[in-house]
Amino acid sequence: MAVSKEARDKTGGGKATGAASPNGQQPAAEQTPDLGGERLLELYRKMLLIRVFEEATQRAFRQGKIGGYLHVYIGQEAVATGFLDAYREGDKVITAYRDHAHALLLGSDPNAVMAELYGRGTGIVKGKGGSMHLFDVERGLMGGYGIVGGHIPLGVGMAYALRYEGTEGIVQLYLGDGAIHNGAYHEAANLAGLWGKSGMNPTLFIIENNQYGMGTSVERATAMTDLGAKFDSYGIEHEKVDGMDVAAVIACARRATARVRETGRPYAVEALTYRTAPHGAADIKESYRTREEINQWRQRDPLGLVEQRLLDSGAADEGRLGALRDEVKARVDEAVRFADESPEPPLDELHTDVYADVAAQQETEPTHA
Amino acid sequence: MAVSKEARDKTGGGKATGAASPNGQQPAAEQTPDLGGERLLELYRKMLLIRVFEEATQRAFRQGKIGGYLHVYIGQEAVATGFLDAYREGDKVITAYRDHAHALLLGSDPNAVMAELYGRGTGIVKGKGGSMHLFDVERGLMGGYGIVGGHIPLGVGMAYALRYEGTEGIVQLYLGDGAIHNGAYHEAANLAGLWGKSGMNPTLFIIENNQYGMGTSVERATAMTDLGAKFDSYGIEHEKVDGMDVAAVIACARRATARVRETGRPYAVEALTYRTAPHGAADIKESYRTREEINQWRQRDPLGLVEQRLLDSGAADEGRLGALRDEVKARVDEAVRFADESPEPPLDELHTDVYADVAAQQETEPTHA
Amino acid sequence: MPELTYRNALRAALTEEMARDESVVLLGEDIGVYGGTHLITQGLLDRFGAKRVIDTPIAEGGFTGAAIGMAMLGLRPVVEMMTWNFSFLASDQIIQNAAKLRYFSGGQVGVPIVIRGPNGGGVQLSAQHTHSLENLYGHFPGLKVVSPVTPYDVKGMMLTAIRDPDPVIFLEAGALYGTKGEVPEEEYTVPFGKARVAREGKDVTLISYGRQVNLLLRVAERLATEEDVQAEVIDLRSIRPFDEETIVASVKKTNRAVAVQEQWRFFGVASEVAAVIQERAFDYLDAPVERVSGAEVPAPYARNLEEAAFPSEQQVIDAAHRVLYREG
Amino acid sequence: MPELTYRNALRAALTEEMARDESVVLLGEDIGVYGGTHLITQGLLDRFGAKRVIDTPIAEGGFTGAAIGMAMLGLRPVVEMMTWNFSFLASDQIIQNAAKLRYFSGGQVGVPIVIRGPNGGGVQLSAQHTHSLENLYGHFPGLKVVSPVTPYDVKGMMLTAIRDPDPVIFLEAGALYGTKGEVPEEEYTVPFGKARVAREGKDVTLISYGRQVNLLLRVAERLATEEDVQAEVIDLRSIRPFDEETIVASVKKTNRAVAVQEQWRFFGVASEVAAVIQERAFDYLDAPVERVSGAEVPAPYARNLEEAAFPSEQQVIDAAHRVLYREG
Ligand SMILES: Cc1ncc(C[n+]2csc(CCOP(=O)(O)OP(=O)(O)O)c2C)c(N)n1
Ligand SMILES: Cc1ncc(C[n+]2csc(CCOP(=O)(O)OP(=O)(O)O)c2C)c(N)n1
Ligand SMILES: [Mg+2]
Ligand SMILES: [Mg+2]
Repeated sequence: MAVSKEARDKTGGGKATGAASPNGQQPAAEQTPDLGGERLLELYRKMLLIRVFEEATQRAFRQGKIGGYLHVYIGQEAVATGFLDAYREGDKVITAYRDHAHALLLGSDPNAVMAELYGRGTGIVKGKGGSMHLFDVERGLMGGYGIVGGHIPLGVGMAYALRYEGTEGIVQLYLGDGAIHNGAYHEAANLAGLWGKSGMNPTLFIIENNQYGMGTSVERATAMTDLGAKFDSYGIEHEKVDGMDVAAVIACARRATARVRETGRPYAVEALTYRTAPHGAADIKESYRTREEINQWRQRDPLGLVEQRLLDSGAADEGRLGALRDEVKARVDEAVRFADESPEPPLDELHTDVYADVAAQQETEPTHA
Repeated sequence: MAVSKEARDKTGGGKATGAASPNGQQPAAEQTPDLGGERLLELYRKMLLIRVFEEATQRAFRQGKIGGYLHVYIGQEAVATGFLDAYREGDKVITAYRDHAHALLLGSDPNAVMAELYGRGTGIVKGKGGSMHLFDVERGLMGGYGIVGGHIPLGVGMAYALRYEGTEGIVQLYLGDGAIHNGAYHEAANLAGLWGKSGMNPTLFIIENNQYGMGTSVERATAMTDLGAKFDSYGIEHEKVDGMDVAAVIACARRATARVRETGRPYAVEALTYRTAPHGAADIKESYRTREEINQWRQRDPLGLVEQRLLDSGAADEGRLGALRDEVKARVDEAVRFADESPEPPLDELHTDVYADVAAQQETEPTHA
Repeated sequence: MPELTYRNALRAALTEEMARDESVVLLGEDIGVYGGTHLITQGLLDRFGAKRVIDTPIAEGGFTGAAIGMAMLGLRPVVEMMTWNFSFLASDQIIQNAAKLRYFSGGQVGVPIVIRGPNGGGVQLSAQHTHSLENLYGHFPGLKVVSPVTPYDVKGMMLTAIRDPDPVIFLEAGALYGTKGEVPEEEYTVPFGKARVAREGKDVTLISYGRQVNLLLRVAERLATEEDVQAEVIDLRSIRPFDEETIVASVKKTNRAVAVQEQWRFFGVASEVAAVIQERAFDYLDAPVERVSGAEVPAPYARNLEEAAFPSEQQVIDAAHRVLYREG
Repeated sequence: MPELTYRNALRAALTEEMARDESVVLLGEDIGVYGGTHLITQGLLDRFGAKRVIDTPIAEGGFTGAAIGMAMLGLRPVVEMMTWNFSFLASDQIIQNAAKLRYFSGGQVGVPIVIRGPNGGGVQLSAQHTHSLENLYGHFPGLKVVSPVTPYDVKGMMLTAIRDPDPVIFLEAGALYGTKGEVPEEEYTVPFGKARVAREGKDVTLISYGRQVNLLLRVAERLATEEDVQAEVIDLRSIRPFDEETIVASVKKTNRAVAVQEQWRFFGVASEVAAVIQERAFDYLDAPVERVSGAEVPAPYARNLEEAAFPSEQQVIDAAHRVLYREG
């Protein structure tokens, strides 16, 4: 668990409604809903699961148990936790490669998620996709994707399909601050705006603005740094939210999802947040930002803020929090054990899932291979 | 010559400063510069050359003398005429496939342009490119391009190179209303804005908003139809101009080019105009617009407006205009004759201009072919 | 049997399948109000409405990606690529998403999409508008790639394509939209992965696909009449899956083969054909497999240069002579 | 001779050429402040400044296109594709503009650009991050495509690439950035279009490029030690132009060939190699040319599946046995 007692104290109480982010961007002031002690505790448990899970994946990466790329969600927990709190059955969720949190929040089995990262046959996508490609279609998770921006058109198309089929579902479409400069974003957002005119595009765009695309700050990626306002070009309304404060995110998510569901029109929220971990588990160089900056953001760590509020309001004491931590840690330990003990995928899985029809696949296999 | 006496009369005098376009979009009011009779006559001659030239290409297309795609500039003459009036040696011009006017205005030999369309060896690019790919590098024409939006990044890169080399040149980058929805536009405009922050991007974006991308009106292509305002996303300032009024365009072009040249920062102008001809010479179906709409725009035909002004101001009488028409027609006839009489490219031209080094090319040629 | 043009056969397939299956939707530039730049979708907007016939902005990557998203939720989008030349802009969506989603989702997601449009050159559209991209898309597992040349096949394969649970790259012979052929009134489908023997013969096998098949038929006719050489003509039809069997069986009979492609030589379909034949009919071959390809240059505009850039009857006849050792 | 890693040899080439020629500029994602995700460009921002080492947003099509525009005015941009997997997004710019501009401008414009980055798989990056795109780009006239595997070649070919007046697709063996080899201190260049005989032998020719060359060298060693079979190993190095001569000369000597590629089988480089050999060494071939390719599946993540998806020593040895008729 990364949130120290000191950091928590420094946040200076639970005042988390619409606070300015350190870079000075100002989200719209938000009425913090009165979440109630048990509800807040439940949210805390979810965020804690993400945090502890991610720390375990980082360890496993260092141990060589997880290969390829690994991108963790540490520092950003409040964003997906808050938005997915407004998830309703029938909704669809799509995001990029920083996708573990989204799976866990939608209720995917942590064992299967961890096993995927370990490349095991028991993984959520059978060990075929790895960290960047978590899917849990039954729970609405339509995938993690590795090409920056490439999933945005998919989400917009899904939103169309949901209305075409006459459902009430919406799409929660997560994208990074770096992705917004890609043409895929522009073309898809324009389609969303256009299709939304006839109520055929219930897409909620959620910009996870964690201030950097890999090592490139927002300021170094565009001359116009108000990312939410980039949706003006498509006739899509937007707002900002303090992405470190889960209560603010929840309030925003409620309104925004309701609005999108009702109108069938897209809407965009820029969540101001921060990735306190390196971009990827292998990217230890952080020449692009300072220790001070990281520490400054850590003072508004999303878990720290909730802990403080729980303690201040008396909803929980240190004992209760400690018990919760132990419980979550045990759950993650179990996931690690499960992954570690799971077998690799059987070799014949190499050739399945290329086409629906395995025969079609075989016809293209080399004669001798 | 397409502008009838009647149409001219209907324009109701020379009042052409910042008039609203028929679709109601309102360009910024513009002080019409006092161009003076001879100067106006010279502009008229240029626009007339384009018009008569384009009409000749349409005839040649119908006769089967021009193949492939052919996109004419009829109705839009004031735009390129006005902007290229502000061209200075060392500037670069890049546009899409609707490029004949740009070549003629930059002083390319009409014979060579027509011969290109005829696919002759005397063509401006040796008969290799055709209508969509006119180049006259010596005169700053860096090409016509066939992939919608694909030339926009090239223009932005050129602007960078001009400043990198320490020149005063700027890039006039023309794009259609349809191109603006393409990702190439978005990525390039963002780069322009970003590089412009350090004065490294003297790009003048000129949106030739002729209301349609092929058969798709602006309203059917995007929910946010103020195309100039799409540059807000990149920190690029912009304005609109009445693209039917060459005097308004010239005034705008002067200011805009001076500003871009001085600052090294990009700027965008949306020229509201109309293509009275079909999209391409082969596209005779016009199910996407009405006769009335075309006629309404024809009343503000850019040539008609100038003719009226010339007559009203006494700068020219019908006799003078008639002589000018004859002169221009003779020039175009000569181009047609030249093209018609020119030989096809020699067959060995097939294999040149693939690589700088012809030997490199030969190595890739099939053994028997 | 009634005769239909290639264009009308294609439209018939789309119409019938849209009538039969509500999940079929069309997307593309100017396919609706404008009626389709090649008139393939003419009348469909009126019949099926704007929710099913979706005009898009000029954003090939965006709308192809959106269509993939629709397919992931069970729709069956048919995307018109106005011409395949614009598909580089959608290649990331096609290759990175459509082709691989089933795999990297561990089988949780399928992408029943068809992407169709005219492929190939021959009408003086010059460098940026002249490509034959069968090898490009055919390289990627997860895609199916077909290239029908007759009205019969284009209709039957379009029905197969729309019903296929996986992404299909449907390369139409754009230069032949107006050509006629017999098309039954009854419903039928043409399977993927089966080449067609377009003409039987015993002396030499000529292999191609798309509009070059017609060239081969002309050549075969000339060889038969002028030289009494009986050429077998194979129309691959399906590029992926690739029908090795039909090719190999024919060459085992004729012992000689010429592979012809409009596209460029390197890493083209003809390279694969030659590689397969030498692999699987090595002992039957009386001469090396010959290839005839487009010239190694971007497509030129001038009519005479363009003509010289594509395989000609004479080039194919010369190649046939070489494999028959009838040179000179 | 001093030893350098592949990475450092590459950086040395960039550094020397930037020092020599002011028109050389670099563009790419995180090549400056971050130092390059693969550290190729580390230190270059400090040395050459932000005008020449240009960090870009995540917009492969946009910045590649902009670099092409720069090249059209005489700069010599070297673009880093963070990995080639992202290049589909730039493929329209590369294929429609860079490759063809000289042609459709009638020779008025050249595009002296280099686009470089790691190609190929092997480090569990799974389906969207594992491609070998040599055949894709190698198909298009107007491009040059190279794929060096030794530190010596990567430096010498990078210098050739930057000085080349035409666009060069520079495919690096990403999995080998850390491997060492001899690199002279004096300036030298390695020409395009010449394959390298990486090991001489008389019994069978093994042909590949990129990191698979190392696999072939291991196989050749095993064949020599274990079976006294002397395999000749050919490293193509240059995919376009393609060196037929070296291949054909070798096969005329050995009479047997195995072509190996990490990429997928269909329309791959090995298809071309097989087609060329049977075309030009038909009478010398004692067995059909064998191909060993990657499995026909999107790249899987799990280590064991990924391993099974790429050519193995055993597969190559088996193929060699088949062409030597030593089966079983
Ligand atoms: C098209 C593409 N280009 C480059 C990359 C390499 N890359 C992976 S993540 C990343 C940064 C993305 O930043 P952002 O969208 O802000 O997401 P974050 O990592 O901050 O969550 C880059 C450049 C990629 N995966 N895809
Ligand atoms: C990427 C791409 N998609 C589609 C086309 C086909 N196409 C040619 S012109 C055109 C319309 C472009 O409209 P606009 O940019 O407004 O230019 P205009 O023709 O009005 O001058 C289309 C769709 C193309 N050439 N390139
Ligand atoms: Mg980010
Ligand atoms: Mg237009």
